[in-house]
Amino acid sequence: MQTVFSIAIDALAYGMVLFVISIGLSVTMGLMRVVNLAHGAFAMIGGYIASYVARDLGMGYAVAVIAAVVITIIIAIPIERLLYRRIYGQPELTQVLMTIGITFCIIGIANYVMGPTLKTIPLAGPLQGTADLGFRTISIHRLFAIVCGLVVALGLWFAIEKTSFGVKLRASVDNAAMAAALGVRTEIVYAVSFAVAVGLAAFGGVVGAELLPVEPYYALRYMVTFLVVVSVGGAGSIPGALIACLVLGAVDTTGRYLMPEFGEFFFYLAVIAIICVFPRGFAGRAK
Amino acid sequence: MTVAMNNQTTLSRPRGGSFKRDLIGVIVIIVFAALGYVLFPDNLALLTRILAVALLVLSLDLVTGYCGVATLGHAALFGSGAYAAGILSAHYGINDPFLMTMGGIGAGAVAGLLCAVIMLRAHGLPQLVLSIALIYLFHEFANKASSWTGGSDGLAGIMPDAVFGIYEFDLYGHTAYFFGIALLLIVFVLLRILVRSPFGMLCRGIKEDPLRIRAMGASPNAALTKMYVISGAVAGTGGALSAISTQVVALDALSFTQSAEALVMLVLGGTGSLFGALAGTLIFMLFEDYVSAANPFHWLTMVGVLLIAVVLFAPKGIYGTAAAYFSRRREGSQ
Amino acid sequence: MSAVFEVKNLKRSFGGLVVTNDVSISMAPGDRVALIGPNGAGKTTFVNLVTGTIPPSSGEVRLGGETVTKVDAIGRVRRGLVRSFQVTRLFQDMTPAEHVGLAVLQRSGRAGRLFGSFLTMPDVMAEVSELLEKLGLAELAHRKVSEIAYGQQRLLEIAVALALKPKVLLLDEPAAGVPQSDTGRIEQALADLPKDLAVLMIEHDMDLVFRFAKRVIVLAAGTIIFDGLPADVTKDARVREAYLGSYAHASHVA
Amino acid sequence: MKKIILSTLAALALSSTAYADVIKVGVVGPFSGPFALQGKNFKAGIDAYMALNGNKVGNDTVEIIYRDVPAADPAQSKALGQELIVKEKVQYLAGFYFTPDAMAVTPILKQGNVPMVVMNAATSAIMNTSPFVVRTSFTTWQTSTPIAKVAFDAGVKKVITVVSDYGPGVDAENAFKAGFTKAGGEVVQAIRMPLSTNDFSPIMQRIKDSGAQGVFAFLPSGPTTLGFVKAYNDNGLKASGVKFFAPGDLTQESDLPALGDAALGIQTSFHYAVSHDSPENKKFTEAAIKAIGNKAELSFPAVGAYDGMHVIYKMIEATGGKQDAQKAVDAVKGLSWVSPRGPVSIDPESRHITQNIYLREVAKAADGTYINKEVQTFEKQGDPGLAAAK
Repeated sequence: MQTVFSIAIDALAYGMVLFVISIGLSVTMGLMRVVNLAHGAFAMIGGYIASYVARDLGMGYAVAVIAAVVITIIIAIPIERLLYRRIYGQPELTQVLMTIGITFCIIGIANYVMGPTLKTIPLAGPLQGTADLGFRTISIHRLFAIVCGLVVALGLWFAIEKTSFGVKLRASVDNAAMAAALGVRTEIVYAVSFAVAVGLAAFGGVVGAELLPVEPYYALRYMVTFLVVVSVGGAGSIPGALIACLVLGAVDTTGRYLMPEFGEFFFYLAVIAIICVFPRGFAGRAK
Repeated sequence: MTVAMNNQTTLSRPRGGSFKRDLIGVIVIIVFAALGYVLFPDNLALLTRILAVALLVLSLDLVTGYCGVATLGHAALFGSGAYAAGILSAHYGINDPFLMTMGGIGAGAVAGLLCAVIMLRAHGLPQLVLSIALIYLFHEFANKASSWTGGSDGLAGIMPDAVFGIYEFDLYGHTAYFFGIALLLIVFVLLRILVRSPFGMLCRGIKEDPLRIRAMGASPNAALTKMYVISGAVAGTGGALSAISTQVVALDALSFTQSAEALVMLVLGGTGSLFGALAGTLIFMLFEDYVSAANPFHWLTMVGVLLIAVVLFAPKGIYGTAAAYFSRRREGSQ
Repeated sequence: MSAVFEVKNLKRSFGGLVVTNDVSISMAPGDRVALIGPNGAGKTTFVNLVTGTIPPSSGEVRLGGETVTKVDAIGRVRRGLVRSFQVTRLFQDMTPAEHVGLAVLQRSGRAGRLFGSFLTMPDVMAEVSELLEKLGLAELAHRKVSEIAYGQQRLLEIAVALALKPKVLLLDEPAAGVPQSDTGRIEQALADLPKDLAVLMIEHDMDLVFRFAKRVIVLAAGTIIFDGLPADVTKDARVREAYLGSYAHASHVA
Repeated sequence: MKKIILSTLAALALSSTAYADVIKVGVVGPFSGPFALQGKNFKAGIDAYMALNGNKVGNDTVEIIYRDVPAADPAQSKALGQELIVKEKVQYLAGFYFTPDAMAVTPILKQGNVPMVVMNAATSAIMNTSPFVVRTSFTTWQTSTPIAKVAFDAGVKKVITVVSDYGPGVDAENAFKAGFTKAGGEVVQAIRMPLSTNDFSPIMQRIKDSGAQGVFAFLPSGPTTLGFVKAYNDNGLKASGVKFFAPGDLTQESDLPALGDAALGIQTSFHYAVSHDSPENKKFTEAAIKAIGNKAELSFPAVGAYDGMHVIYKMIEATGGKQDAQKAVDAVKGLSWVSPRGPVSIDPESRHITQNIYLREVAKAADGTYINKEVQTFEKQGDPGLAAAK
């Protein structure tokens, strides 16, 4: 029984970390209809900045998180203006080509500037160490990641469903021409959404760095995982992404415990099974 | 452009004989092959590799370019062909290169059928994800079946016999190169026939509007499954060529990376055209070879810049954009 | 004459909302029937039920004496129930000749051929030329659809449907969106439809209905409220109520 | 007549390469991609050797040509190997980080008359595929066998093995199992996990539930290592006294700064530690750090490459710069010298390097950096893997 609880907690923690990193991609893919394979690259940039600020400048974890989000967004603005704007509404394959190209460039630059070694982000004092749950210990950072996941999920849900910006965003997504006719400046809506998505990527990159350490190949190594999670959830749906992360986290963790040698099989068989049952993902809306 | 009427009951054939274009295509391939042989006699290994990958990209073009199925798992078909050809030689002592190729074709077709059954259960992004899941399952399966595949060490001990008992697969790669050229030409001609055939027309219809095809009483899924099997045979040919020419097969033949690269090459060249697929493969692989030899440490950035540049300046792919430009020019001058 | 197409007590509800309620229609070969009804009457759902795109909650669809309720959309096409689309659904990159050729090949079981071209199959080409000429599209046979006018695209829709040699033809607003100047050709095409074909036309344009149909069915709120001669339809009290009151009720039905 | 002229020309062409002033060495390795760091170490080792010993052997100048195979990709490796031999006319092939990449090239060595010096790829079987292969790195069997004895001597009788599910991982598992059961211990469970695993908590739970007193682990160096060691600490295994044993791939010097305090006290067995205390190593590390640019990035592939260059120089010396693979390989059979890692020799039979294997413990050096501190030496270890395969 203890083992079951223990696995459940591991699954929850793993799923939430996946959620925090992937949710930004759900925003770009679902709401902006851009297959953004460079999502991981932005998460990686966030991780590098946080590592530099916290480790090399010694400025503390909180400052590092904020700096990572802000600077990554600043870096992303020219990329959005010059490159992404050209692929809004283009065929998916064109978007794939462009965003893979961007990813390659970012990897190359990261390798050149930061070197090929792993970079860590020193945690703030209270996040270090482990907490005793009675039947097992868990690192406090994992608990922190779970909380971050919940906060991000609630915040996004609120922003999209309850604010006037959310209304404009959903209108722009459903019918850009109509929204524009109604006075919504869709270009700004897209730019802001992109900034939010990139900011979330950077945030996820920093929070998830304990599990997915920052190194130049981060951007490609986890690209598939992010893409899978978001699609299984149903691109653009926050509850969908949350469910997908928790389910896939649970399948992966349980599989890894019961039959680690077949770990990959479980994960991908689950993906196939879920998509066969929900061809549009958990929360996919019929178009 | 006007259509002259021969008489009251039959329509004239459209202008521009397609046979002529086939012939031009074959000649272009032969010229390029000869140029490659004369200009880079010491790079035949690379050129043969390009041929094998070109077959994979052609095969991908059949499902992605002609049928509109986006996939990031197409190497599953290529790798199945490669392993089948390799296993025939390494485990069963069947070293005849033609039999090995047949084995690759068969295995590729079976893998294609298997992928089709799963891939056609969803559309769009979820379909893309299904393809990713498939390629990882294939990869893991090959890794697990290490007594057959050699697992992560790769399958060694592939020793193809001389072609017709005369031409050895040697260090200099002449035989492998000509063998590959022959395979590519045969496949190219067959595919030209295929894309023009009634079935090719049906698939183009499916790509544009599967619902309309259903309303015409044809089943898109049945057609796509068939196309997947054909595509598997083509990819399997490429896999077999790879196994025969390099005499080794490893897990990378079944990898996501290989699949994604093939898709990048296809989009780079231009989807929905056999020439686009060939041009994309050639340009990408030569570019990659050149920049990675020039700077083995930071060439990835250059490849990234190439991809971005293509999207910005040649949105239909290099061949697609060039073809559109020339046909506009031609029409303008008429 | 026995019925070639029959719908019996067809019913469909989405959740609690009944969209098609107990609809029964019977048609014989050569019938020219128009199905009309105010917006939101359930015409689209009816078409989807009949073609097999969605399954009915209860009821039966019969085609040439055979029950096809469980047969999918493709099977029904193969059994002779063919439809055209309200908004043309043609392949923009293909030519009219290819459209009709594909339909002929599909009907004759040759659409799966991996070699050859319909351009070199004399029987297919004969049929393609005949149909295109009949509909006045021969001149455009090898143009891309994206380059031809909308009115001609509508004619091509009819040509594709005819190439499938249907027993029952479902025309979904065949003249929708066509400029006034071109409707004449479409009306002519409709008048020239094979005599033994049963045609069910869904249409808004009452002039066209009156010229084409020998029988009119009025659907309102999912129920048939009128089934009779065109001359009687405007006199019917329930039809008047449905149309004139439709604006007030539309929000409930839609 | 024409024929004679042609053959004379051909002979001239041949002889001109044979007595060439420039001797080319083709080095294949991962210089970009996820393993770029390892390729960078190859280059650092080679640069260090050439900086210390010059680029001339006799009258001949040695030139290195690098070719990139970013991940295990034998088809690409073979194509590049062929290109290096046929087009670049290299006399020696070297490098090879991954086993399949090396195995893909060995079949063409004979025809190309080119010896291969493996600078890393660590599967025993490579040596069997061609008589023209010499290896200056290590095998997983070689480095994993001694740690089994260490574990047993530390009082651990029940061990669970956890390895990444690929060639070297399986080798490590078998090597440890063989050594440990021979010593009298018991391997209670053997877990193989996918290479792409990134969350190790469930694995830690497995270890806990197995009741083992110690865990033997093998993972490729890089991000997964970090996750594994962190999970080992965070899930309370370290605290509950489950001992940790591994070959040195796990505590590669370039990963140590990232691992930080989490790795302190971990014992691994390996053939080389950057901190090895000897004059030869001091000379080597100084030159290699200069070549690589950042001390934190230097680790074991560099010493494999450094010694590989030593072997190649000896081969060039022995053949007088002529292309003769057999003579070159024969010349280094039994060769012994003092490497930065300690005294080594090339086993005449297997052509693999015989060397000391060290037990090391991760410790904090005086300057605050983390090092692998050597605590015990197993002298003159051969490769038990070949014997085991027979």
